[in-house]
Amino acid sequence: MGYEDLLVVMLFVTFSFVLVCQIIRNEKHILSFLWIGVMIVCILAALVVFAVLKEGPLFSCGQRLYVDAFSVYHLAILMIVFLMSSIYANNYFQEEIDSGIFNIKVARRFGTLWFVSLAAMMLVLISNDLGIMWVGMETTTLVTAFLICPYRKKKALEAMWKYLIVCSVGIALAFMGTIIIAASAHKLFSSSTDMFLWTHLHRFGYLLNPGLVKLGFLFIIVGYGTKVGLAPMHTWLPDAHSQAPTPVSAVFSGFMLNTALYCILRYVLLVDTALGSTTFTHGLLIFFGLASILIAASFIPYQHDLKRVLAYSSVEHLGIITLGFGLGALGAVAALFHMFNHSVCKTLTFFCAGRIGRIYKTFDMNTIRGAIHVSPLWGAGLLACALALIGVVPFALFMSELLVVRAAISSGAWIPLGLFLAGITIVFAGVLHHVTELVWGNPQVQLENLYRTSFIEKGMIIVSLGVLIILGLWMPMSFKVVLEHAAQFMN
Amino acid sequence: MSLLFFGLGLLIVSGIVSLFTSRYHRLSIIAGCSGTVVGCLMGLIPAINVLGGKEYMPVHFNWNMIYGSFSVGLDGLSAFFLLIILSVSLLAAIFGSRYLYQYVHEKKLGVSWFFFNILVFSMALVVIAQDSILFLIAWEIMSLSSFFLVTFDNKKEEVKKAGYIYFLATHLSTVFLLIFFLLLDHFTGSLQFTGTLPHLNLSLSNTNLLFLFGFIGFGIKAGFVPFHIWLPEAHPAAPSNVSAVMSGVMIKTGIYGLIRVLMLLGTPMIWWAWLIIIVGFLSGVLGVLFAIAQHDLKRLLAYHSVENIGIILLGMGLGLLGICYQSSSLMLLGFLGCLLHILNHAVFKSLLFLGAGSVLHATGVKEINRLGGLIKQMPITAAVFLIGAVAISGLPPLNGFISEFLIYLGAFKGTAGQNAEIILPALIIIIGLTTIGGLAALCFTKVVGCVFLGQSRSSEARAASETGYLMLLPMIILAGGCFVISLCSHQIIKWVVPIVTQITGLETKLALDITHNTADILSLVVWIFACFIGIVLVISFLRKSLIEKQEVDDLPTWGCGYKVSSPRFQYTASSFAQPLIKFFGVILRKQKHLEYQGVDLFPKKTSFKTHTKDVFMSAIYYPLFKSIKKVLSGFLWLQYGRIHLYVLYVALTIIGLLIWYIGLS
Amino acid sequence: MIHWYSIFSLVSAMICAPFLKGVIARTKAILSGRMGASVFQPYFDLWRIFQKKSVYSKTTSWIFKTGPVIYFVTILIALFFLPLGNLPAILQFQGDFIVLIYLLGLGRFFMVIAALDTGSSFEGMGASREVFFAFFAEIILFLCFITLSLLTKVLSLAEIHFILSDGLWLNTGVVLFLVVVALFVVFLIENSRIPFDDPNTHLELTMIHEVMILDHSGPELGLILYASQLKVWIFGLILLGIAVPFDPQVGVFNVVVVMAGMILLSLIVGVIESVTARLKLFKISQFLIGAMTISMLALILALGGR
Amino acid sequence: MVHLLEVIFVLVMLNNQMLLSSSRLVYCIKLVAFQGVILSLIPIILAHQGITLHVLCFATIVFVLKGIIFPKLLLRALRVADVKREVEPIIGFTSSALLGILILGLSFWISSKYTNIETAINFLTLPTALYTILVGLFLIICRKKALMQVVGYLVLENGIYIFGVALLKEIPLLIEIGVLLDIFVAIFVMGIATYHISQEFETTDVDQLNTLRG
Repeated sequence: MGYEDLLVVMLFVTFSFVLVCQIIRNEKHILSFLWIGVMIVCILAALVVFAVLKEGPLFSCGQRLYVDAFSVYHLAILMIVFLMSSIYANNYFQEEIDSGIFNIKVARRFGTLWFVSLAAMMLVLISNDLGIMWVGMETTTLVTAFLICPYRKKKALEAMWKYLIVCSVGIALAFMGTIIIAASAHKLFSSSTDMFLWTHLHRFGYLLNPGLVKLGFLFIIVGYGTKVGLAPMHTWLPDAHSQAPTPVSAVFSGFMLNTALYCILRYVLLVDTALGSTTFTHGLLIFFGLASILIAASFIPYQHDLKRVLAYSSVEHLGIITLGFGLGALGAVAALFHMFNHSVCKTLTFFCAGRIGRIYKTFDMNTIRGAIHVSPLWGAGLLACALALIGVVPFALFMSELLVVRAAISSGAWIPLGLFLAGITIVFAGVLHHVTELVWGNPQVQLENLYRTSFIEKGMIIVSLGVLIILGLWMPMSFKVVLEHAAQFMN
Repeated sequence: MSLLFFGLGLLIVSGIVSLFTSRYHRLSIIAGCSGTVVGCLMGLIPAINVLGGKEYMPVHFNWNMIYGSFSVGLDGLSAFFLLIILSVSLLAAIFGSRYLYQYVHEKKLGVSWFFFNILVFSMALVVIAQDSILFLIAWEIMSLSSFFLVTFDNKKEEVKKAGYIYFLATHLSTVFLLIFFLLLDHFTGSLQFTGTLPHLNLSLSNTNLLFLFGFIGFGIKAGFVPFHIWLPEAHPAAPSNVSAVMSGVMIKTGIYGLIRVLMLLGTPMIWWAWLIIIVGFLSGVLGVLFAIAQHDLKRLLAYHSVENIGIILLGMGLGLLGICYQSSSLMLLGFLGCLLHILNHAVFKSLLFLGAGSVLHATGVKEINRLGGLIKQMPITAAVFLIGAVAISGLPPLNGFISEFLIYLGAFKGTAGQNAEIILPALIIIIGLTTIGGLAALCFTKVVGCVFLGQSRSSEARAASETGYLMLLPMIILAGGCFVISLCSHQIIKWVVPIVTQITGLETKLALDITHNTADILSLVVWIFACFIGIVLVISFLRKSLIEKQEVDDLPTWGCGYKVSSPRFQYTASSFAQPLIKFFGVILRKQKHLEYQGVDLFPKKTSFKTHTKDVFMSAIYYPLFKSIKKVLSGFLWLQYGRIHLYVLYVALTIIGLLIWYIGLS
Repeated sequence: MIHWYSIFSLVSAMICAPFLKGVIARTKAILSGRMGASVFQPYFDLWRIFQKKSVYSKTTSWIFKTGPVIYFVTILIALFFLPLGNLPAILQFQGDFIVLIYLLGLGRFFMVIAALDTGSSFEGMGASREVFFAFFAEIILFLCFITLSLLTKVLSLAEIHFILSDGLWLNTGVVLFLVVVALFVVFLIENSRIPFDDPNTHLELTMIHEVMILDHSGPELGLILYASQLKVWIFGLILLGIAVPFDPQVGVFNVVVVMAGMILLSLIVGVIESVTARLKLFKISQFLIGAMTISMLALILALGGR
Repeated sequence: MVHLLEVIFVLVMLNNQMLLSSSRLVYCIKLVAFQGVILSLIPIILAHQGITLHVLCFATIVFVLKGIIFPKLLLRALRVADVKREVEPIIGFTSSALLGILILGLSFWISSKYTNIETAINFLTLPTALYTILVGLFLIICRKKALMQVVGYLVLENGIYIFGVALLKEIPLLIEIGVLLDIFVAIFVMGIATYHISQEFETTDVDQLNTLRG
């Protein structure tokens, strides 16, 4: 069997794990199965990644599935984030298990949704058919909706409802866009199937009807943009992130947003080839990117809930990435690099925040004080991650933001540059203030870390921070090559 | 050169070792401290070699950074700063090994040693980095490590605040520098930081733009007025050995950067010189004025750093004037004064901070008004602190005077010279220096008088005792330095001149002539100092012998008829400074807090205290930040919690885009 | 360069300085219709005080004892820079007056901390005022020297004195006059004379310099008194060097002129002291600001003149 | 058979208008059901090369889902969740009807601008689709009831559906089924969510869900 089949196998295996979840009888075992299963999928995905990097793009299922450097880059990030989250989830639900909320029924549902959402995101990444891609996106929305509230809580329900409605509306608009784009090609292909195949559209991009393509892209960027959390469609994001269980928020911030962005970028390429110029798409990308950065900047200083802060910072970072893609070739490299850094870092941040929240029994930043004295590991971790998030040397995010600035300068985009710097400076001030407030100081109440930290978790934190630091100071040739391969795609 | 790298490597390694052994206090202290000491010593050798005239090839490591390269070099300027950095850090480390020990039970000292070593390492890297990106990284690491050192005692609220302000300020400086470097790269296509550019492709406006960015970026770090507000917050918060390094050395990296910028941009505009002189004047005068108004010893010293940065800037401005008007003597004297004062300030300011540290260590009090009479319990500390005080007031026969004298000389040459344009700036420089000198003397008479002399004003001060030799030794060395630099100044400038020529591009021959001329003058000055010290010794000997003839009886101070004198009769620091503060009331907004419960049969307890806010903080920065927050808070209604609105945003966005698109086509 | 033979001027200064004090005292006495002590009284006083034994407060430390010595020595060294008539200074180089002013500053520094060493509120008060007013005096001095260096294009006190010929007076008389006025104010304040300060009273709350030395006694007091007499001499010389244009040809005559000038100066001081009263304390700073404006004016005129 | 298509489009528009102005939930749901039914006719009408099997089963699927199952689901949710069956508008019925006319005008204006879209079928397609979409959005925005928002979502989907079938005569079956499946799940999930909400908040008035702010 060739690499092509790997794609199918990967999907199939992931789905099959859903069934496995149904037969396990113990919630703890389900939790541990989560990361074992994800580990297995990881291995398959790794094979795919290497295959693509070695032999170039792969097709499968009669061209319905397609992976190239760009998509495997995303795939890799997806797997990393999911693996980390699964490992973390293993310990995180201890408390609920003990208190019996997280019973076998909930656990099964959780496992099912977990694997389905993984599969759906994979489907989005590897599908060549724009329709299927849309189906995948919608599926992630519906599935993750329940991940937000595994057990019924008022606020969680509220968040879930908002998430459900806003995102469904957005995704619906995205489908509108998909149809229009497909329609723009309906002179070219006899069979309607081909109209939806990205590769076909890309090959004959220059023949597409520009008017339709532009119109379609408007719907696409608003539609999928809702899922990315681009302002002003970001409104669901802070609610969902703050209410979801921490592993889920980690997956949300860490990758689900990027998946949506991935879809937009696929279309960006089509539109650019159709119009023969990048001004239209890049203009929109820059606009939405900046909007997100500034909105996030103006909200962060006023947050009281730790996880909300992180959510808004996700809005900001996705904005930065979008902006980067809007800034041309160098920007694309920067954006991809930033995407990786942000996913890893944000996932970690959510982990630390989650555990600290557990210790203090709240995420309210007015009550959390002196976290580093209560739990040195998680406190220090939170501090480090926050510093990384606001772009402090020696973490890699500084480097990628530097690259964005460089791209802005080299493309002479002075006004975006100014707004961008203003935005990230305000975010810097805000986040730094919040974090120093809660990490340092005197813990009023006497608390101790109830749930032990497994060695895997410690390792996870140290290793991933280490990776971020190393990438900040030193760029391995191989990684650089991968980045440039992936960035090739954008032009 | 490799010696330097080994030294730096050792710093890192020992830091890490001390971090991981922090469970065993003594071990981690020994590891950290000894590592720093040895590492600094190793690093000092090449620096001294370079100053001695040895040349090193720049080293380029095959280290793959994104668009950056790991290339370092050691030219005269770098070596000069390296010398200062390493030697001061070394002494501070020795001091710290004893000083930090008081925290041994509530803190993990390994952490602070780790960051201390990182700080030293990064400062060294900053001055030897040749690639902009590398420089930026080193710069940020420096800020980060010092940030963690400042927040060493992070359970205290004010320390948290200080750390926050400090890191915010330093990050802003980084943002400016980032733009500076990337613009430089954009305009000239080179990320090379040292040396001069081929700026034929650099238009006038671009040069000015670059200069402004560089000036602000480095100015924030160096603490120019009005960017100085972080110093008085951060220095008091940090442990004393750290504040010594930060104030004595770290802020100088800002000056280093500024000098590099000037070298990069080639021939300066005249308005640069003017800007630098005026900022220098303001920093100097306002710095010392604010210092006088402080009651907190370390805060006061922090403001004095601002003042000395001002003096350094005045020298630099003079030198720039010289370059602008091709007056070689001004160039030389200006930059000589500038560089020499950098060295001097490093010496006496770290001395003073260490002194303050040992006072703090002995008494646990930073309030000047609650100290006093310490000269009896801590004679050596008092003596060295006095030396530092005389030096920083720029009084003969100590090193502070020498550098100021050079700048004076240059400025007077300017006034006496032919060129009419120079006279006005030269005047500003002279008047600035005079004002600063007078006020500094005033301030330090206050400090010495109220901290070490008279009677103890509090039980803590009464209980104090002399600190251990590990803390005294560095201070004694530094105090010796004050004398040595002053008495060998005519030699030292000969070593500094090559750096000046490197900065100004003055041809060596001319430079040497002026140097000889200056050296002769300095040798006369030194001769005077020698006489002075000699005669003082002789006369005090005579006095002693005169006294010995007749017996001496000691009584309480003549209280003009009051029989019982208590420490509370003494003049306090605030009352000592009161006339001046009143005189400069415009800038020094003194606030009085009087708690007066009134009088019935017997007067009740009444308390009165004053403190002086930093007018920049209260008049510029707070309102600014407030208004920004106000603007931002205007957006909050967006996220009002109503899903209808959220969907409405989506709908409006798409409709808006559709209509925009119609407008497009 | 160093002119050893000018040691003479140093010696003469050390001999004649107390005499001036005597002259001032005598003038005041006569003007107030008394006989007054002999003009040589100060010598006897000094001798007496040096014989006396010292009393040290328990509060004080070695600073208290060293302060006067350093004060005295700074004054002594300052004399090195002063030419006497056309006798060059012992030691002259570019910017020597900077060293001179800063030496005086050093002396003041130690006097002040010596005063603070006693821990007495009186001395503290005096010290505070001393530094405050000295701050102005220094600025005025520097302004004057800038003006002079502008006019004469030389940077050493002695050279300035030599170049200031009657010719220069004829050209820029106004400027020089203003400078002289400013310097005279400095002369008064630095030597703590009326109308700024009164050297004869100790225990008034408005005293400045004199109250600082309240606790000093014996040899220390002697040193201080002697130093302040020398200080009168120093500022007198500076003043005269500018006010009286010598011509460098005739040697001995100059010296005589200077001596005469000094005596005249002390007569003037005596007269002033007996006809004016001391200023209110807060008036002093205004007065000093006035002097500063005068020197500023001189500077501006000089700038315009070139 | 173009005129027939036009008839259908006009029906849809009227249907939307009634949705805007009707006050009872059950009635709204029925209206949506009716809309689904007429929409299921479009592919048959548009089938040029004869009515193939593909077209037929596609039409039936649409009919079954949009016409029967979704309404059933909604009604069931209504039964379990809601006691009060009023729509509870934020903007009153008459005014929303007026707004509906405005929206109609807007959508005609916009689509008149997009001339470069050669809608081979009919000049009414684009306006209708756009109008339906906007009405859907309007319903979501201006109705308090959770279920009403679901209805709005359905209308929105219908609009897109019109657009799809009218624009590219046949959408690949796989995609269409996927899409319908997704919508099905969506309705399902939303139904469940409504149920939970009604249990927790004792109402399905989503205006009460406003605790998460800032």
